[in-house]
Amino acid sequence: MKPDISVTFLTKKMSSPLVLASGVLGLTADSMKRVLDAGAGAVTTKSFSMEARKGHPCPTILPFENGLLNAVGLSNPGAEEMNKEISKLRNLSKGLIFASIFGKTPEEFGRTAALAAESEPDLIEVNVSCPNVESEFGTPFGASFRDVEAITKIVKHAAGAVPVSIKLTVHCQSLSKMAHVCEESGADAITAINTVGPGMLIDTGVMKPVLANKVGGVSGPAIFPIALKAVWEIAGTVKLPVIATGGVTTTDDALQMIMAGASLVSIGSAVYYKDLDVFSNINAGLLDWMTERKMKNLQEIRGKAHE
Amino acid sequence: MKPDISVTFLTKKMSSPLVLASGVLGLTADSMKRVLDAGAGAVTTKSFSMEARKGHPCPTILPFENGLLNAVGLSNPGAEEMNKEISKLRNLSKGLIFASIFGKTPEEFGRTAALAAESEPDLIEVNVSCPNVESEFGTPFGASFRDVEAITKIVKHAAGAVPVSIKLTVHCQSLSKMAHVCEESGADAITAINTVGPGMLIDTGVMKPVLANKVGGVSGPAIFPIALKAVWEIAGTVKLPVIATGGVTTTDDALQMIMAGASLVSIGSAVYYKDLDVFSNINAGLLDWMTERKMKNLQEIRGKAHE
Amino acid sequence: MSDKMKTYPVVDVKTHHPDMKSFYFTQIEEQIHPGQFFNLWLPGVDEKPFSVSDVYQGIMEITIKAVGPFTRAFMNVKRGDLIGIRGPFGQGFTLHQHSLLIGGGMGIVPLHYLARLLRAKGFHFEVILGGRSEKDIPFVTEFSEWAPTTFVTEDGSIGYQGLVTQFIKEIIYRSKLSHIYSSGPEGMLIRVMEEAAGNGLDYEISFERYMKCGIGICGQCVVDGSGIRLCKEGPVLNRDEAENVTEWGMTHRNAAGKRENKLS
Amino acid sequence: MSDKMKTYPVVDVKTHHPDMKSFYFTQIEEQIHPGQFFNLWLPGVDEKPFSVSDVYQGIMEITIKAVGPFTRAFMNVKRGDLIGIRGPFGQGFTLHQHSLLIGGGMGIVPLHYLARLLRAKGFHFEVILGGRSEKDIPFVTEFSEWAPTTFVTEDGSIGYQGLVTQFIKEIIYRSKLSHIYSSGPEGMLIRVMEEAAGNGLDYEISFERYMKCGIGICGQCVVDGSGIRLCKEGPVLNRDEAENVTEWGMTHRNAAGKRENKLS
Ligand SMILES: Cc1cc2nc3c(=O)[nH]c(=O)nc-3n(C[C@H](O)[C@H](O)[C@H](O)COP(=O)(O)OP(=O)(O)OC[C@H]3O[C@@H](n4cnc5c(N)ncnc54)[C@H](O)[C@@H]3O)c2cc1C
Ligand SMILES: Cc1cc2nc3c(=O)[nH]c(=O)nc-3n(C[C@H](O)[C@H](O)[C@H](O)COP(=O)(O)OP(=O)(O)OC[C@H]3O[C@@H](n4cnc5c(N)ncnc54)[C@H](O)[C@@H]3O)c2cc1C
Ligand SMILES: Cc1cc2nc3c(=O)[nH]c(=O)nc-3n(C[C@H](O)[C@H](O)[C@H](O)COP(=O)(O)O)c2cc1C
Ligand SMILES: Cc1cc2nc3c(=O)[nH]c(=O)nc-3n(C[C@H](O)[C@H](O)[C@H](O)COP(=O)(O)O)c2cc1C
Ligand code: FES
Ligand code: FES
Repeated sequence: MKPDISVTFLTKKMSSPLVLASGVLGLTADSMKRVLDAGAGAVTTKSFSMEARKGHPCPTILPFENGLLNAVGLSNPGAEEMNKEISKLRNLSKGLIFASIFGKTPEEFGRTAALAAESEPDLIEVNVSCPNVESEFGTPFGASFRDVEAITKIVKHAAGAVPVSIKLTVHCQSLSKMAHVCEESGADAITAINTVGPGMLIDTGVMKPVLANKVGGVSGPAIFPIALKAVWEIAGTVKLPVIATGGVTTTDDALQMIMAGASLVSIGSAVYYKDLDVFSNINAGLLDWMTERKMKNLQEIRGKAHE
Repeated sequence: MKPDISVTFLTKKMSSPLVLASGVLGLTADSMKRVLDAGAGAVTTKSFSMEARKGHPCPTILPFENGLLNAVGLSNPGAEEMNKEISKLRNLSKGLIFASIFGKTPEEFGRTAALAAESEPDLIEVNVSCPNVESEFGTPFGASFRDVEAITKIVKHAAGAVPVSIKLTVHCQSLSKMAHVCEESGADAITAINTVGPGMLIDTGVMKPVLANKVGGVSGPAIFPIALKAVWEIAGTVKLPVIATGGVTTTDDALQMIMAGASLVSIGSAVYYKDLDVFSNINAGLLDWMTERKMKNLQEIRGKAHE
Repeated sequence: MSDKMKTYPVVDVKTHHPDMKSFYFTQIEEQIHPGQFFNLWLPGVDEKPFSVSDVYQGIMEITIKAVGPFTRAFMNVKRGDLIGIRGPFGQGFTLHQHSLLIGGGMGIVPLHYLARLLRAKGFHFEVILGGRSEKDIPFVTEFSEWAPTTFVTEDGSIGYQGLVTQFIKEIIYRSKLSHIYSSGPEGMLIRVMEEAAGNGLDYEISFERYMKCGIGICGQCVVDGSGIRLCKEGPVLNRDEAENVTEWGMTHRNAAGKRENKLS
Repeated sequence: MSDKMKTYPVVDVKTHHPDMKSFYFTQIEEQIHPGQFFNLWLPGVDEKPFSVSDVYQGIMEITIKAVGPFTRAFMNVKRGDLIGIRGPFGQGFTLHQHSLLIGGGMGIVPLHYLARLLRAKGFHFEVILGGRSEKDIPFVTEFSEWAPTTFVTEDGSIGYQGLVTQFIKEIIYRSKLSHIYSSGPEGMLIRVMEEAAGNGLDYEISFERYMKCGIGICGQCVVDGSGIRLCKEGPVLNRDEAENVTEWGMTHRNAAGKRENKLS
């Protein structure tokens, strides 16, 4: 029998466990369709808020030796516009659509979730962990058990039938405790992780930080082991499905995430490192790997590294 | 006039701002002499405790795509043995010697510091931030303002005339607040940062975490922007000299650290990436850079990225 | 020069007029294709995309017109100043025989470097350049020297008075040209596409959209239809690629990624 | 194979006797020098250093003797089991004409692969191998076939009864040998160094110290005197390097890095 990389996430079937991570090419229906056509099983929209946001001046995204540093500043066209893109995409593709949202207060998270739910995405992903807006909003909500609890409850309520995933950062006191908080507050899934740091790069010519925002989150291969550990810890703690995100660029990375317990594997920065082929290449790589080992589905290896 | 890379750290002159970071080749007088001969201005011993520790089984140190993952488990031959090495090294070289210590309780930090002070190192570096002993000792002390305060005070008292640097981790609620705590508790310097994460790597063949300890700290190029941001934040907050550590492998990295406000630049993982030549190469690189720009000393660029 | 940020000294500045200047950089290691662009960082200000206007004897030229805060600030850049440069980004023009270069305003910039390379190959080409008035047209002297060039301005200050698109068909037939290169205001580009399609000609056109990352991940520069990224698959598109885009002349996205109606 | 961890299947196992086995691995891309070593990870157990005992027709052989928890656990490894392999690490032997290979116990392992390469070059060499008894000497048949080989055992179960060092001088003079390779218990190595020095001969000797990282950073394998790392500058040292070490036969460091007196 031929191996099968399709997976069931919550109640829905996906052709691949690969997901486009939020913030990468997730702005328009047509560009998200392109990613689904390239082999992703689901796409996550860029995180959006009630109102449009311009974000920070450039440079906002910079490659460094082993990863990307970004301080986009959550620029987005606002919920209304994004809902249109989601509805448009729904008609263009069978792939799953995850709507990523954020807000300035728990209440705003709720209102944005309610708006997002109108376009009936397959999942609302709640970005409580973006480090790029710290100076504006204080420490990310994702660092506080209490805030995450409040946001999860309010969003769950607002989202109605749409399932909700909370996107966590490693920059909290205890990821396993945070995962428990999410589970107990009613989350349907957990996404981990967001960018790490924040970090900085200085140009030694002009002796200034290079990002307009000075500091930005680190993503890409540099953070892979940190993301893997986070996924392993969360999957070992709660029963919720985990959407693993952070530094995945190869089939082996994706396998490691699944063995750590990931249900889905989300890919952002690798679009820079490997371009859109990353999705079809990892899909093919997973199939080859399973064929060699006579495996039928990914369920056989999920969480194996815990044994 | 020829540029000069020598620096004065606290009261002492160093031929180079480069320091060997704790945990890399810092076990014996002869190997530390080799590093000083290779161009470092100071060496930091491997962190030691009152009693010898075997550390974790192997693998304890693993290269991944863009950094190292380690869970050595603070293996060390104990304070008595390390004091002998420090005294021996004092007779072999003019370079500065930093003694890195740790303990299981604030009191033990104090006792180890008192012991370490007997060998009259040029600095006692207090490792409050090693992530590798978490499961044994709970969350690293470096995450708690109160613990860091207690340890700093007790070590300062025990160290007598020997100046004290507190080695911080980014995994605390606020690095700037932590730096304040150190300053107010009497620290003479701050070292930042220790490894990041922890992280994990899984072998997809046997489907198991590769480190015997399962999780380990991430160092090397992967963490450079995170370390740079930490140094910039600390140097922008307190007046204490900062020993910058994390992912430095090139002259440009060292310059970025100094522009972020570092007094000294500490190098660990680069010994793997560039071997011991890293010290003389960066020394030469700094001289070239200063010559091109007609600069006389590193004081001219220290902290420039804050302007 | 690479995707990573690095600053380079401006080795020279040439003032076309107070609102249009060329800036020169050395240390160019890579091959740069005409039509590719760089992100230029003015430290402390912002980072914006600019085409390469020339590469000659190891010196790269960037030509900028002051139209807003960033480009106005750039007019104060002097020799020796350090500018952050990332790139080259995107896909440029490919070189063809018997071509017509159609440029409008600052869109003329990438065609200048293209013309240098076509000329070096000994290829035959002709040029139509347009702008509001003479001072909006860069490189008048060079183009005039290098190829048969038709100038068209709205105020008639140089060449014909009118719009460039009025002259395309005539020149194509007269000179038996078979390939079109174009760059300029989108209104003009749409007319060029129509002309080319009407005459069954292949073309390569450089388009502009708001750009941020330059490396194909922020999604800021994607266009409706095919969802391609202008910073990565563009800015130069060939006929197939350009025809798959549905938003030309209608919408573009601002810095927030919000669709705005396009008036140009 | 590289510094990074990767697991490889054991393609075959050869049992010398229940406490000494050879394990075979394929997928060897790199050139491996005799005397270099690999770190072998037995998942869930530990990771320890082992010399390469042979590389032949693309298959790498590792030969292990059960002496403690790890090596005893390794005796249960079967064909198809996955073993983590990192390396090759360190500096190996260089190839010389007219050499004498002096091996004791499991130190014979790297000399086996060395002998294969010397033979392939057509170089002349002779061998002295020692051990407690015949079963402690691996590769008896191969060495006997490949070169004039003198066996010396403490119990006389094969060859002469005695210590290998008693035979060095005689063989060197008889066969006009000019280069010594050696590997074995440190007591033996010290005697070899003395003999070589006394006869003005160059040598390359493989030493052992407790190792962890294999990549020159943990400091576990440094030796007093020059402070060199045996995993990086060693395990094979030449005469200059070996003579700069002051701790031979006296101390070594345990897993905590604590100096212990050496009794071997
Ligand atoms: C591929 C490409 C090549 C270009 N080449 C040149 C060139 O060689 N010479 C030249 O003078 N100009 C060129 N431009 C246009 C140049 O990027 C804009 O003029 C500049 O960004 C304006 O910034 P501002 O702050 O001065 O003006 P603003 O007031 O901010 O904007 C003025 C105009 O520029 C557009 N613009 C602003 N920011 C961007 C951005 N980040 N990306 C794209 N468009 C933007 C706006 O939409 C508006 O139409 C090019 C643009 C692109 C996309
Ligand atoms: C460069 C090098 C090459 C070697 N090649 C071979 C070989 O080809 N075949 C073979 O059978 N053995 C070889 N050894 C020795 C082998 O590494 C040890 O026998 C093994 O580590 C013992 O582990 P254990 O748990 O079975 O025994 P233990 O009871 O832990 O120790 C038994 C002996 O092995 C030594 N040892 C233990 N751990 C290590 C370590 N991490 N590094 C170095 N020595 C250690 C101890 O000091 C002691 O002398 C080599 C060692 C080195 C350093
Ligand atoms: C340019 C960029 C923009 C991002 N924007 C968002 C965002 O809007 N919302 C969000 O939840 N995560 C955002 N992220 C984080 C990613 O979704 C992802 O969690 C992180 O980058 C780690 O995955 P990666 O290494 O595969 O990129 C962004 C990342 C990058 C690189
Ligand atoms: C193998 C290894 C062992 C380490 N051991 C210690 C230690 O004992 N004490 C300590 O304070 N830091 C230890 N560190 C952390 C380093 O001193 C340094 O803070 C960190 O690795 C970041 O710097 P780098 O990227 O230059 O290695 C160790 C790091 C490595 C890689
Ligand atoms: S500018 Fe970011 S994708 Fe094109
Ligand atoms: S084994 Fe780590 S330095 Fe040699």
